[in-house]
Amino acid sequence: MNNLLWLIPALPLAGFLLLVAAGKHLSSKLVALTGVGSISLSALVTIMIGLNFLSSATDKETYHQTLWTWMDVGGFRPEIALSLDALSLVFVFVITFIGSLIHVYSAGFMAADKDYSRFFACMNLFVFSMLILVLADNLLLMYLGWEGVGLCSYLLIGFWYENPANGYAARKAFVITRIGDTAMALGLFTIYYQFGTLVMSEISANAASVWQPNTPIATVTALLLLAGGMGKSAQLPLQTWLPDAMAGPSPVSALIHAATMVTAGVYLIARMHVLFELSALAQMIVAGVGAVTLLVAGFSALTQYDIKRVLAYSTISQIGYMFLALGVGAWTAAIFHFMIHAFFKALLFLAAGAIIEALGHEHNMFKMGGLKDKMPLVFWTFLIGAASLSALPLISAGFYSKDQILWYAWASEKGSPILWFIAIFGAFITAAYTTRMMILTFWGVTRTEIGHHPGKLMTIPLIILAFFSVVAGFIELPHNFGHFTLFSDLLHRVLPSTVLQADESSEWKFQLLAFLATFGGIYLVFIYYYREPYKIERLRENSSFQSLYRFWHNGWGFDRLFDLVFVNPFVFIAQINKRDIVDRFYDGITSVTEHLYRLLSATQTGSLRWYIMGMVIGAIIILGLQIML
Amino acid sequence: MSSSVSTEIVMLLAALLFVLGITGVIIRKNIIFMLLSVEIMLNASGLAFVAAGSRWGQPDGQVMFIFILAMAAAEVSIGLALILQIYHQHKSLDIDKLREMNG
Amino acid sequence: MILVWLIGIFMGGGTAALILGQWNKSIPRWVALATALAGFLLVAIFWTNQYQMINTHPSSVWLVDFKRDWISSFGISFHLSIDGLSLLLLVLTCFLGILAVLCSWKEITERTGFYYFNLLWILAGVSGVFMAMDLFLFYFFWEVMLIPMYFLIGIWGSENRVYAAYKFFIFTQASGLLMFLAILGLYFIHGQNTGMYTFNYFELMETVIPSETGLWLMLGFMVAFAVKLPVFPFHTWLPDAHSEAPTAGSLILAGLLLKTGAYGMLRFVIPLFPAAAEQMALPAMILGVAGIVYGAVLAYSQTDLKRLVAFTSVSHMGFVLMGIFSFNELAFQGVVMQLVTHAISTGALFIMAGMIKERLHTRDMNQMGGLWSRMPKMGAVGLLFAMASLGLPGLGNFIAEFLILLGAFKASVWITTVAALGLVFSAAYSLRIVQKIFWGPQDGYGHIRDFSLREILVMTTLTLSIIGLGLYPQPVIDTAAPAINKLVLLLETDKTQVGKVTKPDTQQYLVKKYQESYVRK
Amino acid sequence: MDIAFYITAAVTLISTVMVITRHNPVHALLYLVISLLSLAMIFFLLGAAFAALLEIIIYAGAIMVLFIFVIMLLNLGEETAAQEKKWLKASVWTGPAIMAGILLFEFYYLISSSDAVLYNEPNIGPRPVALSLFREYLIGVELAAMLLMAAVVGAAHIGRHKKVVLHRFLKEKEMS
Repeated sequence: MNNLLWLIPALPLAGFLLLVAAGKHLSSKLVALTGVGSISLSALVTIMIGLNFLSSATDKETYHQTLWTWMDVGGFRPEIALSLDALSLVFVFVITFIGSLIHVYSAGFMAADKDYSRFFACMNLFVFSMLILVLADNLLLMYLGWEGVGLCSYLLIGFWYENPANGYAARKAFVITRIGDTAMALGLFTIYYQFGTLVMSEISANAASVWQPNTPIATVTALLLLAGGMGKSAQLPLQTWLPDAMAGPSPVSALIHAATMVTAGVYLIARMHVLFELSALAQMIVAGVGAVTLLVAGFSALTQYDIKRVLAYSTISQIGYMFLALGVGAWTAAIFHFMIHAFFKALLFLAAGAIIEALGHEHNMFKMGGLKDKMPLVFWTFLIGAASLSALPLISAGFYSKDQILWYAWASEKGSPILWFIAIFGAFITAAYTTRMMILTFWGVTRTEIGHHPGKLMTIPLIILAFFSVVAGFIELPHNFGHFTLFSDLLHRVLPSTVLQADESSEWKFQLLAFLATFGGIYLVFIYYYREPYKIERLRENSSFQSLYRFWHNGWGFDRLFDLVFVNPFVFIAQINKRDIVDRFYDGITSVTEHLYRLLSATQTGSLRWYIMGMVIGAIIILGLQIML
Repeated sequence: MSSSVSTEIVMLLAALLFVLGITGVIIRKNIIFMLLSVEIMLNASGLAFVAAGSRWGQPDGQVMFIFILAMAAAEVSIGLALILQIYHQHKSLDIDKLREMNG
Repeated sequence: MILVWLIGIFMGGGTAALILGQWNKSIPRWVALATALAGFLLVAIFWTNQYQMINTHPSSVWLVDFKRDWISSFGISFHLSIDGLSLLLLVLTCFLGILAVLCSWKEITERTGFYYFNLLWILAGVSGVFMAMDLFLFYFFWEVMLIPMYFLIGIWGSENRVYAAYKFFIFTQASGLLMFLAILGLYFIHGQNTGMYTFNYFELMETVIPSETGLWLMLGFMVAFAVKLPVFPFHTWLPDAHSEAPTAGSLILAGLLLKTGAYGMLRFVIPLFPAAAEQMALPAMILGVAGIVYGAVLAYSQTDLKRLVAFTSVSHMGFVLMGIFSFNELAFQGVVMQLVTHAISTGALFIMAGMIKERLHTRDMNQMGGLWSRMPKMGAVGLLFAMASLGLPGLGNFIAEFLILLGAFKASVWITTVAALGLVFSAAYSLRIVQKIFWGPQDGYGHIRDFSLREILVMTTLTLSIIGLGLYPQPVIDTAAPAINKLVLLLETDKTQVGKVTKPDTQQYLVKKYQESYVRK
Repeated sequence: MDIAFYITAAVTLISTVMVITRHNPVHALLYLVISLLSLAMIFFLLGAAFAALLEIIIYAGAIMVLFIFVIMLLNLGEETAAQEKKWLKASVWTGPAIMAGILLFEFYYLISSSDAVLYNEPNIGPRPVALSLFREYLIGVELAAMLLMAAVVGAAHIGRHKKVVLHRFLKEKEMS
């Protein structure tokens, strides 16, 4: 089993290569078959290896396979080596499983597109890169996957490249994440010079002996890695690219910008948790970033028109929850929320994609409405996803994962009441914007007629995902409802358990408060948007509310701020210096020479007598010098 | 045979001749006069050589004079041939009219 | 002897192309192709034969040596010798030589004989530069590669070619003369010290130079190499030369001529003046970083595709400078990788620019857009090389830049941090290439054809090599390792002796000289 | 002989001044002959009899005859004299004359600053001259011979009476 590890990433890669080499000549059926098949096979291999791993591997064992030595320079010897442990298993499973569902969906969704094969090629390449990211045994190989997913994200956001806006969104996404990546590269350098290796297991094993806790170097390294994570995972302040990234096709948003790539930061921090545990400050910053992000993105989500942008902000906000969990040391809770979020957010995006396509590429929720009866299947699956997102108690998977995070935000040793309060307020907002989205889209009067209904290829993945969005929560239940801990037991092979400061017996109070927050959010929006819509109309007339609304709508003005502080100066300097000021200096030398030349050539009159005069003057000067000296 | 004529005086004479030659070259516009003035200058330097040779009792000064003579002969023959041609082509010996270079 | 053969092949092939070009216009390109292939085969076979040796006997740095007296009264010899570093660059030279011939196949229709003559003579000059172990001979080859390049730009360039050719010539020539002065200075100092006047590299390496003089001599060398590389304030000839030169000219400029600068620093500046080079390390690194950032910012604002790529070269060569003056193995290996991969990636971008120009008759990116849908193959390749130039992992450039930054990080954390900004900027300009050329709305072009077979051949070779280098760079690293290790060793021994070296040695030396003169009397 | 020297020197100077100021070329030429002859006299006084003879024979004899021939060939007569008169204005010669004066002053200063030595053994006959010519200066003689040869050939070539050949630029100008 161990030796088949390479197959997991190799299959998508093979699919990619085949599509690139021969995509133009294959029929669309074959293209879809290649694209979907490679990922599905990869998922099967994953399940096989995963079962084998669960049944046979002992606690600390990892599956490890070295393919070849990448390079060997001095002592620097990174390998192309894969390694599978519980944490990467969860990620690989999510990537391949959800990935194959989304591929199936795309086979229907993209059927009419002329660049069918390019789409699947990019998607396969993405899955390959993502798998490399989570399977890599050293940080450098992970960096390869890390940048690779960035490239695919770029290619897929700009998939419909003929509209320049899509291209700019893609570029923005790439450049902003590159900022984080660069910080991460610096982190890698620091780690290499501190530990003499980039192999993650060795780093984790040696960290405690190399570094004292809370030393500046530990904090700086952790923060550099965090910066990498913030870029990829769209956390404050590098979050601005994700809403724009919705320019890509919906399956792309589902796979890359909801389920997998954007959680790479979560994976990185969980993977390097040993380093973060060595620096309380860094971990506090992780929690702080998560908390602030979830709130900021939540408010923005509340004010969007575009259904995909709502989901995008909600993704940012949910990843904020994961960061919060990581920050308070609730490692397993973060990963659990990642998995659940992957299910329901992929579901929401796919369902939203189905709606958008059905309405003839209409993104604006205010132009939707009344779809409840017209697209019942999409409605019900969307509803399940939305329930999970707003953490509807007991029946939704999202409840179990988010509840865990809320509880740890209070109860963990590193938690605090403020973090808990932000988290629960965030839960309230989440419920609110989810309900708003549901009401605007599915209730009310029909504002746009549907063109055509989604086909089977699109609906089946929705149903499967909806199923998991309910069921997946039950693999990890809080101690007061059944205390079933399958998931965290698995992950505790890799990740430490959370140290609590509060008594577990008080957990029910917090669960109750979480209920209230969720229902409060739903109720509030229900009142304002459904039962008494005139109230919202009245609010809209208020000018201070209006400006607040606009402020939130524009993502708290981060885009404008960055434009003002970074982008515009850069572009301005680049533009004014287009002709290279240094060259002006050399031009100056040239023109001085030229002037001198004109000056001197004016003396070359061709008059012989004048030349002789010059000779005489020269002789006078030379002799004069001789006399004087 | 002794005399009160010192090298200084002879050299001064050479210098005077030379300067006169230069003046001639500069102030005259006619090429023939310029050529004559050049001859004066050559003579002046020949005088300096001969005087110096006599001062040291060596024949080298006169040898140099002979070389100057040879050179002067060559120069004059070429120069005069050129003058002939110039006169044929331009119908003038005015050096200022002959300039074709416009700097 | 193989070294002489290589130069002989290029020079002979060039001359043959010139002569045969009188009869027929298409013969020269076949001659040139055959010559370049022959050269490549020669070097490649040599490499594969030696590869085992390099790995098993890393201590023997010099692989092959050829020495004959040339002008013995001045101590000038015809001395060629290569180690792993030179070998790599020679392979690169021959490889790019083939590509250069292929990419001018259709482009050059005027005076083909003279064109291929110049092309092959540049290759001869560049090979000579990489092999010469006699400073006079080195300078000779340095000039040999310069003059045909001048013609290449001046005759077959685009609109503003004369200006560009002059600029190129004056910059390189003026700096080359400074180097020549420095060579002479070294020659005389060595001659006065030992009584033996020689231009031999190995002899001159042992010269004891007073530190002040050493600094000046080093600067003389440095200026020449810095202009060639090019280092930040001396870079301005590059965009003009690149953008005006014909495709093959740009390819060779970027791929080979710039590399001679870096090669010179590694081969001459550091070994001849280790102490002075260490003094220069900090300013040089700062200049390197300045080049990285400045080149990237300027690249971002260009609208002329070739100019843009030229400025990315400035940026990438900033990495090289920074790596060289970090003085450690990682950075040196990174530099070697950068030399090879930059030649491939930038070369590919220039070839692509040439192909686009052939089709659209413009280099202005504002007049392009949406080419992907018309030429998907070119789009894919263009994207790949744009990614290479921003240092995407998995492609060769990443290895290079990562190693350089990793090495530089050891030397100076802050400088490396600023240099890392270059990675962000490189993303900005590379994506701008993709955006402006391949993406966006497509305007009404006429019929544009995608790659022809010849172009596919060229691009596939480049693509495979850049990916191969990205995933398995070990052959390059191993080949360069002995030379690099020796360099590192040299710097380390020098560091341990620093402060002791100059004074006691000169004193000893004076004593020795005094004794000698005494004996002579 | 001192007096002889001073008189000759005076004659030389005066005749030279006359050379450069005459308007008629033939007059100037005659003054030049006088100047040369007196210079030959000075050579003689300095003990360089051989040089003096050469001066008379070659310079005053051969070279001056060449001049005369040319002047006759070109037929420079009264008109030329009138033209020269027009050209030779004070405004033309004052500047150069001042320059020449300065130069002369410098010469004078330099010459007088070296120690003055009287001639004691001035007689150097043709023999030592000939000996040193054909020993130490043999190469010089050869070169001078070649120079003269070249001059003869050159003069013959240049002096040939050719058709008026105009430069092509001038031609165009004339045609237009």
